[in-house]
Amino acid sequence: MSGWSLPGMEWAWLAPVLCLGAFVIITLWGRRLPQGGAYVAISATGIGLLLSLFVLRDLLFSHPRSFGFTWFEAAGTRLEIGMILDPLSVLMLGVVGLVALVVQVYSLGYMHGDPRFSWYFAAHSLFAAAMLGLVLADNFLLLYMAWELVGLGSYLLIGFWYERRSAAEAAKKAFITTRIGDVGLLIGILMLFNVTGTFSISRTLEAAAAGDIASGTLTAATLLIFLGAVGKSAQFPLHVWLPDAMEGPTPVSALIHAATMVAAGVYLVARTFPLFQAAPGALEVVALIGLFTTLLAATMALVMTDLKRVLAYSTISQLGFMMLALGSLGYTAAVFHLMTHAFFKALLFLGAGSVLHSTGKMDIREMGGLRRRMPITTITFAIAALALAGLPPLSGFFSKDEVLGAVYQNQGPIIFGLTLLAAFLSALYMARLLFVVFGGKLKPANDHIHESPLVMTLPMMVLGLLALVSGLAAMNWAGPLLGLPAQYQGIGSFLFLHEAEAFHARPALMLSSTAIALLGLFGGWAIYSRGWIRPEAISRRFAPVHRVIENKYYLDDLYGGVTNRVVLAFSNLVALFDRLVINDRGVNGTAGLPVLAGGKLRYHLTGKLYNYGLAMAAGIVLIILAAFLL
Amino acid sequence: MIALEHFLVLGAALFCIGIYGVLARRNAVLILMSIELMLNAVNINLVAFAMYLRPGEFVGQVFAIFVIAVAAAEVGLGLAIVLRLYRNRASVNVDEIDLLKW
Amino acid sequence: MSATLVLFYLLGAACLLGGLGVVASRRVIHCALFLLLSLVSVAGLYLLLSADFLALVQVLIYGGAVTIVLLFALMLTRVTDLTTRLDNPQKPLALVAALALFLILVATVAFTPWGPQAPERVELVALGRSLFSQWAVPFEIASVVLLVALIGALVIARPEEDQ
Amino acid sequence: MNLWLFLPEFLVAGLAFLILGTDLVLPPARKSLLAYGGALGLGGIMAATLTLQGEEARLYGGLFLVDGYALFFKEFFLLLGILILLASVEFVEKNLSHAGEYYGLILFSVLAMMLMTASGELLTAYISLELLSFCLYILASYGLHDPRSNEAGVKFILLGAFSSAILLYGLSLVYGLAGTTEFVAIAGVLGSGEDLGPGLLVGLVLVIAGFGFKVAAVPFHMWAPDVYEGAPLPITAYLSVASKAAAFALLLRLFAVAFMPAMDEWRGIMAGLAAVTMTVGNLVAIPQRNIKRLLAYSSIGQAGYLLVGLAALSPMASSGMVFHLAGFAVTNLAAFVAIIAYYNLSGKEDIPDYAGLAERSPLLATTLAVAFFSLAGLPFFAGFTTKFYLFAAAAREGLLWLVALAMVNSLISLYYYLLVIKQMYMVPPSEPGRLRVPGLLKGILVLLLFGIVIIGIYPAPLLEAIDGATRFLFP
Amino acid sequence: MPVLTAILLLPFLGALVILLVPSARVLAIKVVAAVAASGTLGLSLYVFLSYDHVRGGYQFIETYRWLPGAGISFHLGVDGISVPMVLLTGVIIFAGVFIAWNTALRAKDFFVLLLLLVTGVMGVFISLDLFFLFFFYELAVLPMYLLIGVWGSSSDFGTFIRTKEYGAMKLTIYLVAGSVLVWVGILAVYVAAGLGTFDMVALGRDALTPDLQRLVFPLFLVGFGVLAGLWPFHTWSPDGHVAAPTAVSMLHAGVLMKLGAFGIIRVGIGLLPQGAEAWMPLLMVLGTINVVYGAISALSQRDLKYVVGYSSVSHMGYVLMGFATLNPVGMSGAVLQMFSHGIMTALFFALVGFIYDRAHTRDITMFGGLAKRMGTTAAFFTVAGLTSMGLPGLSGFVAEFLVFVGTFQTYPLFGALGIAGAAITAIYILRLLARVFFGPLDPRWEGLSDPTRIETFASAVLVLVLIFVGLYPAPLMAAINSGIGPLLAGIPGAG
Repeated sequence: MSGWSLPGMEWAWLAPVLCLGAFVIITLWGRRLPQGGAYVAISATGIGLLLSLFVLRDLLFSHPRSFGFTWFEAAGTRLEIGMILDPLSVLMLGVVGLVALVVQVYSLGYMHGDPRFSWYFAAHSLFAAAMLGLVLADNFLLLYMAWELVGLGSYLLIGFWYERRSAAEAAKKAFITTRIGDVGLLIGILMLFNVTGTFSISRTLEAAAAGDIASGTLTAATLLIFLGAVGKSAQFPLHVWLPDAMEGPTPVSALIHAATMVAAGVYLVARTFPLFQAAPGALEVVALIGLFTTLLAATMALVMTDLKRVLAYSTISQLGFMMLALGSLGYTAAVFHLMTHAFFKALLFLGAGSVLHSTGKMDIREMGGLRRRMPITTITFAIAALALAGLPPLSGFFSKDEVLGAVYQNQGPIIFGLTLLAAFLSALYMARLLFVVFGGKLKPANDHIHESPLVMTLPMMVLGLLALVSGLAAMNWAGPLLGLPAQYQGIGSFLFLHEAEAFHARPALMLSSTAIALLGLFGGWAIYSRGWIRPEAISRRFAPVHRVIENKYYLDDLYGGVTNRVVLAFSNLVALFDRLVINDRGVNGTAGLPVLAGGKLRYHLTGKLYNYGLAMAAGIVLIILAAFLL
Repeated sequence: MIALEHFLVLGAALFCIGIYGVLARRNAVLILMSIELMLNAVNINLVAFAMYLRPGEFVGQVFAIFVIAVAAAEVGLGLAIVLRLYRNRASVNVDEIDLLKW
Repeated sequence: MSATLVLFYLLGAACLLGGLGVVASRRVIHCALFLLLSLVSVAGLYLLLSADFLALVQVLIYGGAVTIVLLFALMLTRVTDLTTRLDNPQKPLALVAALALFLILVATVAFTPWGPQAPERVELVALGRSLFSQWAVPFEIASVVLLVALIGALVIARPEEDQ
Repeated sequence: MNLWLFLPEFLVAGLAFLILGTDLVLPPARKSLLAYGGALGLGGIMAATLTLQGEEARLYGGLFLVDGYALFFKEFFLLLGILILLASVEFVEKNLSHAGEYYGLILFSVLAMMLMTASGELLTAYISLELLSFCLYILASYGLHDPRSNEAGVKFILLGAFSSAILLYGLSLVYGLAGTTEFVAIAGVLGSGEDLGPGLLVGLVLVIAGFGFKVAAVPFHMWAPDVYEGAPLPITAYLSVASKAAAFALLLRLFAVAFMPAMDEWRGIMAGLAAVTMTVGNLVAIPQRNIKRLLAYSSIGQAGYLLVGLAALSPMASSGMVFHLAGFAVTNLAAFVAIIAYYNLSGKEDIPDYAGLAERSPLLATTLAVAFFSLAGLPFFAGFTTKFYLFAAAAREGLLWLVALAMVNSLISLYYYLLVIKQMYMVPPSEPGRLRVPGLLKGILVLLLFGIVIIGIYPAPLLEAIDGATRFLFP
Repeated sequence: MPVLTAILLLPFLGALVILLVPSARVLAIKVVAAVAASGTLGLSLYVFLSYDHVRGGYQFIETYRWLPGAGISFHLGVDGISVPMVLLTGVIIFAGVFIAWNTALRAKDFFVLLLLLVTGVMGVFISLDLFFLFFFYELAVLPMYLLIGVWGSSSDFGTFIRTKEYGAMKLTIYLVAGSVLVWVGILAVYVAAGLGTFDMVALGRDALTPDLQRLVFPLFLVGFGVLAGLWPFHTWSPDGHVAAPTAVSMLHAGVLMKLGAFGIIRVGIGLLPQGAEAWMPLLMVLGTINVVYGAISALSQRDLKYVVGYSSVSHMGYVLMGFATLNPVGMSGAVLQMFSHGIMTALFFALVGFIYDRAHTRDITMFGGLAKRMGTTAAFFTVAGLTSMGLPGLSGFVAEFLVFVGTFQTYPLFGALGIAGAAITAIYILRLLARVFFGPLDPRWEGLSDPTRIETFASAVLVLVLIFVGLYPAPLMAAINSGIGPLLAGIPGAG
């Protein structure tokens, strides 16, 4: 059987295509399939995940490869579609496949009985396909296409319960807001294409590294691409859509708004990282936006009372963290944090979903003591929360430590201090959630609740395990332990094949980060569990600040005001201009001229015969005079 | 000897008098008379040209004969129509017939 | 000044006077008479132009038939009473137009090179002969014209039998 | 001399006399037989006229011409005569007395038009023109008890005589300068390079003014709307189609043969006249309420287009003129026959009365719509093709600006045509019930519709015939 | 086999046959219309599939004598640009006939006029003689007046009233006004070339001197531009589309507006390449205004159809921008956009028609949650909307992307504005979806239902085309490429 071998990298394209196939099948025949075709989706994702493991194996024992083919040709310009298989994409492939699969299984329970159960899985498959395509793309064209389709998938999933006005509005808001970023992305891509004449990312990166692109153009294009990332990764100022997107079913939030879609922005920056390195000033912008976002979102996460919204702001904050890392040259750190974050944040959302599923409530003030009725949820949620807080040896600890390290190394003390503050805040809000939701006494209204079914808890346990151990991949002994070739030690050396990056154990940094995490957790325990400091008292003391934060810094209101007042008013103005000036004056006016002229001119026929005669005589005289004079 | 121009100027004058009559009168019969003046002016022209310009040719005179014939017929027919008008409206003033206008 | 010239001026003056009378007189009967004067003077001018036959035709048709028909019409339409206004309101404009045209025509006559002038008598016989040979077609047509006018006058002016 | 060459004219005159004679013995109820007989006779004459095909002769020293041009128009006028006779029958029965004379006069007018196209000399042309005018004066006043018809007659004959006097004065000047009245000879003098002074220009202007009256060119057009509105309907149709065509046929020969060498003198005048004519005609048509009056103004506009051809006089332009004339005649006749049919059924002729016609009589509505689209120059119909050809010819002679203006005018005309179509198709009828159009008119309508479409999409045979005819103008 | 003549005659013969069927036999009339439409689709597919894009140039050429004296011949042929247009027309009339299946009022007249319209449209795309191009161009306008005026619908929003008669009149007058310029331009070319022919192939691209080309080109640009919805001559388009009955709106926005664009490319750029070069900056500015202005105007409309109408104005802007690039990528994108927009907007109008037929209003503010009762409509509408937003996987993306690529090569700033226009498109489309289909179902729309099987079938055809072209544009692009190449050969500056 020499012709038969395990599928390798050349089969990677199958993963997105399978999911797309699942989408088509379920859309067309989903209602007639058993279980609404959910198993079609799950098996497609499962096979995809399996495939990504084979691809990973292939990659580990060979070297990165890329594939491309011509999609079509437009008058001499070839539009190629290409796929790259390097550590970054394969890692993302695995993460996306895994989370998608887990969430789909979870959804079997969560979405059970929904009238559009089948459509849910169809949209899910579409999204997974787009996301898998996105991470595989070695080509701006394909990347942009997948990028947009990801947006579509998220639109469909956020707006899944479209009967709710709020869901419909949230879906719209998400799509439009990210679309603003996409405008930048597309412009950036086309600017680069104009210079390089190719959509291939690798070749563009080479050109940028070789200095073939004028620095002004490069910076502009890079920042425009970053705008796309800002939109997708919900960075300030385009972060407003993410909290609203919680209107979608909770597993969707876990998939899209924790693990995959929002990470796409970070992925994009990582993928095009050489551009950012080559473009003067680009990294600074990335870092500043990341830092600002992470602080901004962390404060909001602290005051929100809706469980999912807290998680949403926390996501924004963590994404800001990743951006900050990228801006600080912490490429490995960012990608690593992306991965661990995907696991624990998905888990958090699934936990929140589990809570919601049984209590039917989202307001954390109405919860409390849930640990008594939902032990599995509580434990997994706690693991994830602590991982996020950065408690060793959970996954978040390692990745966050990497980020802090990168910032420490490459940024000034002020930024580093602020980063630490953000880390503290994240520990604090996670502690708040933990203690308010699961700690304390069970409210009587919640007396009836019970643990979610196995189909939901099992995925949570899987993710819990990953949240627990995935951080260890950073350790330099992780590679050898798994029996990988010698050049692979920790994840850093995997991601940076050529200039192997070892895990930097910086004891001081590790200690201080642990201390910060503990401080945050302790603060949370003190405030929300013990009540030593009453949160109400704090908010009363800082009432104006609290009000500002509670109102999301009024940014949503500002944007809403701008779109509703300014944009709509402007559009009304244009429409009015169209009707009154162009149509009524220009069109009807011009058309009215002959009508008017005819209406006046008709009276030259007075009905009096001698007038007619006079006109003839005068006509003759005038013609003769004119003929003589001209 | 009388120059050709004499006749032509006379014709022009008579023609313009006729035109004035057509334009200034309101009685249909008088308008017809003025038209006769114009036709006579034309005839003066025709006959003068015939005599002065191309010896041996007399198209002008022939033409004038036909014009006279037509003019006479025109008067007859015109008067018939005017009479019909008078019978219908009891007036031959052209400024009173303006049912048709605009 | 030759006698013919004097004659021309006399006839011309009568002709124009008659014309002016037609267009300016305040009584329709006078107008008709002025028309007669003018037409007869034109016949005289034809004689000056040695178009004898034409002069005859002119006197017969115009002096006889046309004027009488016109007088009949005037009487039939009872517009002979003195009170009726004969001119219409655009008289001044009519005057301007007629004068302008007159000036143009006079200028035209004056500035046009009319070629060699060699007045010559037209033989009546030749005229008559050509009228029935060379001009047979127009002659035939003219007869149809007269017939049509006759039919038309009959149809239009004849009172209805049934009334 | 070959009297055979006069065959068509003799036959038509004979037919006219026959009808007038038969009228005397026919009981009043049977007068329609005269029309049928006349139409039949004209049909026979059409066939007989064909025997003259290929003949070419200049009789009486060129004052009567037998050539392809005359032949084409003779057939054309005979055909128009047939159609008008047939279209008149019902109308005459219902509205007019003296039917026999009516049909006779129409035949005489056909004779006059035939003579006009055949005349190659000023006097013959003039006398034929007068014959036509006399017939039309009478026919326009044929509504003996209708004050409007009466008024139309008075205005028509007084202004018509006035314009003939002007024309005659112009002709006298031309004669004085050229010393001849024969077209070719005139052209010889004009082309000899001799300085003819201002006399030529004034003469030409007066001639143009005289003909301008006949074709209703602004500012000599003012009789037309009044007379069109006042005259009996079939006569309005006849005026707008036949008499205009005849005047243009004569005008074309006169200018192409006699005045061609002096083209520089009159070309600008023609162009200016064309511009003013089409603009005024189409603008004033917009506010009209009476459909006859509307068509009168639209005909004025059409005359403007035809004058474009005259201003651009070239072999192609003259073909274009005749072509457009033919297309226009068929189209306008179709419109008028439909209007006559509707008038016969309803006694109405105001545009608002056409509301809902599409429901009450699809045939009439379709005919009117098709005719109007054709008049506006929309494709598939005669108007598009003929206009395109005419204007292409004009553009070739450097008159693109005039063509552009003509196109703008077509656009304006489309507006008022659409207003009528809107009445017919979009406004509900004020009276219920379907209208039954008599078979004869139905037949004519279908025939004309067919003609409009054929000229629109397969004009080659007609245009070849026309090219054959106009070739004689440019030997 | 004279395929092109057959394509031209089939709908026409269909119209003739329908004329002979008594008007009471509605089903027979519809069957004839359906057969004619299907045949047209079949033939256009045949032409599309058997067009040899490797060889390129004009194919399926037929020439018949018509008026040799005037230099007019009945000369038919298709190249890579007209082939997609023919296919587009085939697809849309096919869908249109089925969508108009329920026409009750004077169905006979309706289908006769509809098929006549198709004859005109097809004629423009396949004529190689200027006379016939113009002939069919106007023929396509002619039935519109009646179709809109009789079968259309008026808009009445209290302060804003547009009757169907107004819409019909405006549309007709406007389009004919545009054709006046075209006519003058055609005659100018005819005269200035001095070849005595109207044959576009014979005239070639060097018939006029560069100076004359620059002089005449604006006539074609504006003349045809009017039909393409060129700003500021666009207002007929929303008003006309809104007033028209569904199937007519489909054909009109779907195909008729493309006639204008096609005219610019075939006559304007084809005959006067150097004139085009001089005027293209202006077209770029106007095209960009079209895009942005149309999108912004669409944002504030209350009438569903007006949204789609202004969206057409906006999308035709991309076509114009693509032309204005005068480079291969942009031009091919523009041609593809013509196709894509044709299908998309037809679908839009069909869907709006479904809603209007059932709800008897198009006021967006009255709707809400229709997806609950009209799931298929909502799904199709979403597909159309996404196409309009330029979502990958649907044809609009490919086309607009190419236009952007082309524009960035020549006028980067306008390219950026164009992309911003696409973002505004997203706003109005998503607002519309949220308003009309999503949210709680208004109880007064409880009784609504999804379209009938026939209607669903017809619109599904359009959806499939959108997706197919979006995923696999290569066959279409192959044809377009072969058409664009020779076109740009006449322009020295074009890459």
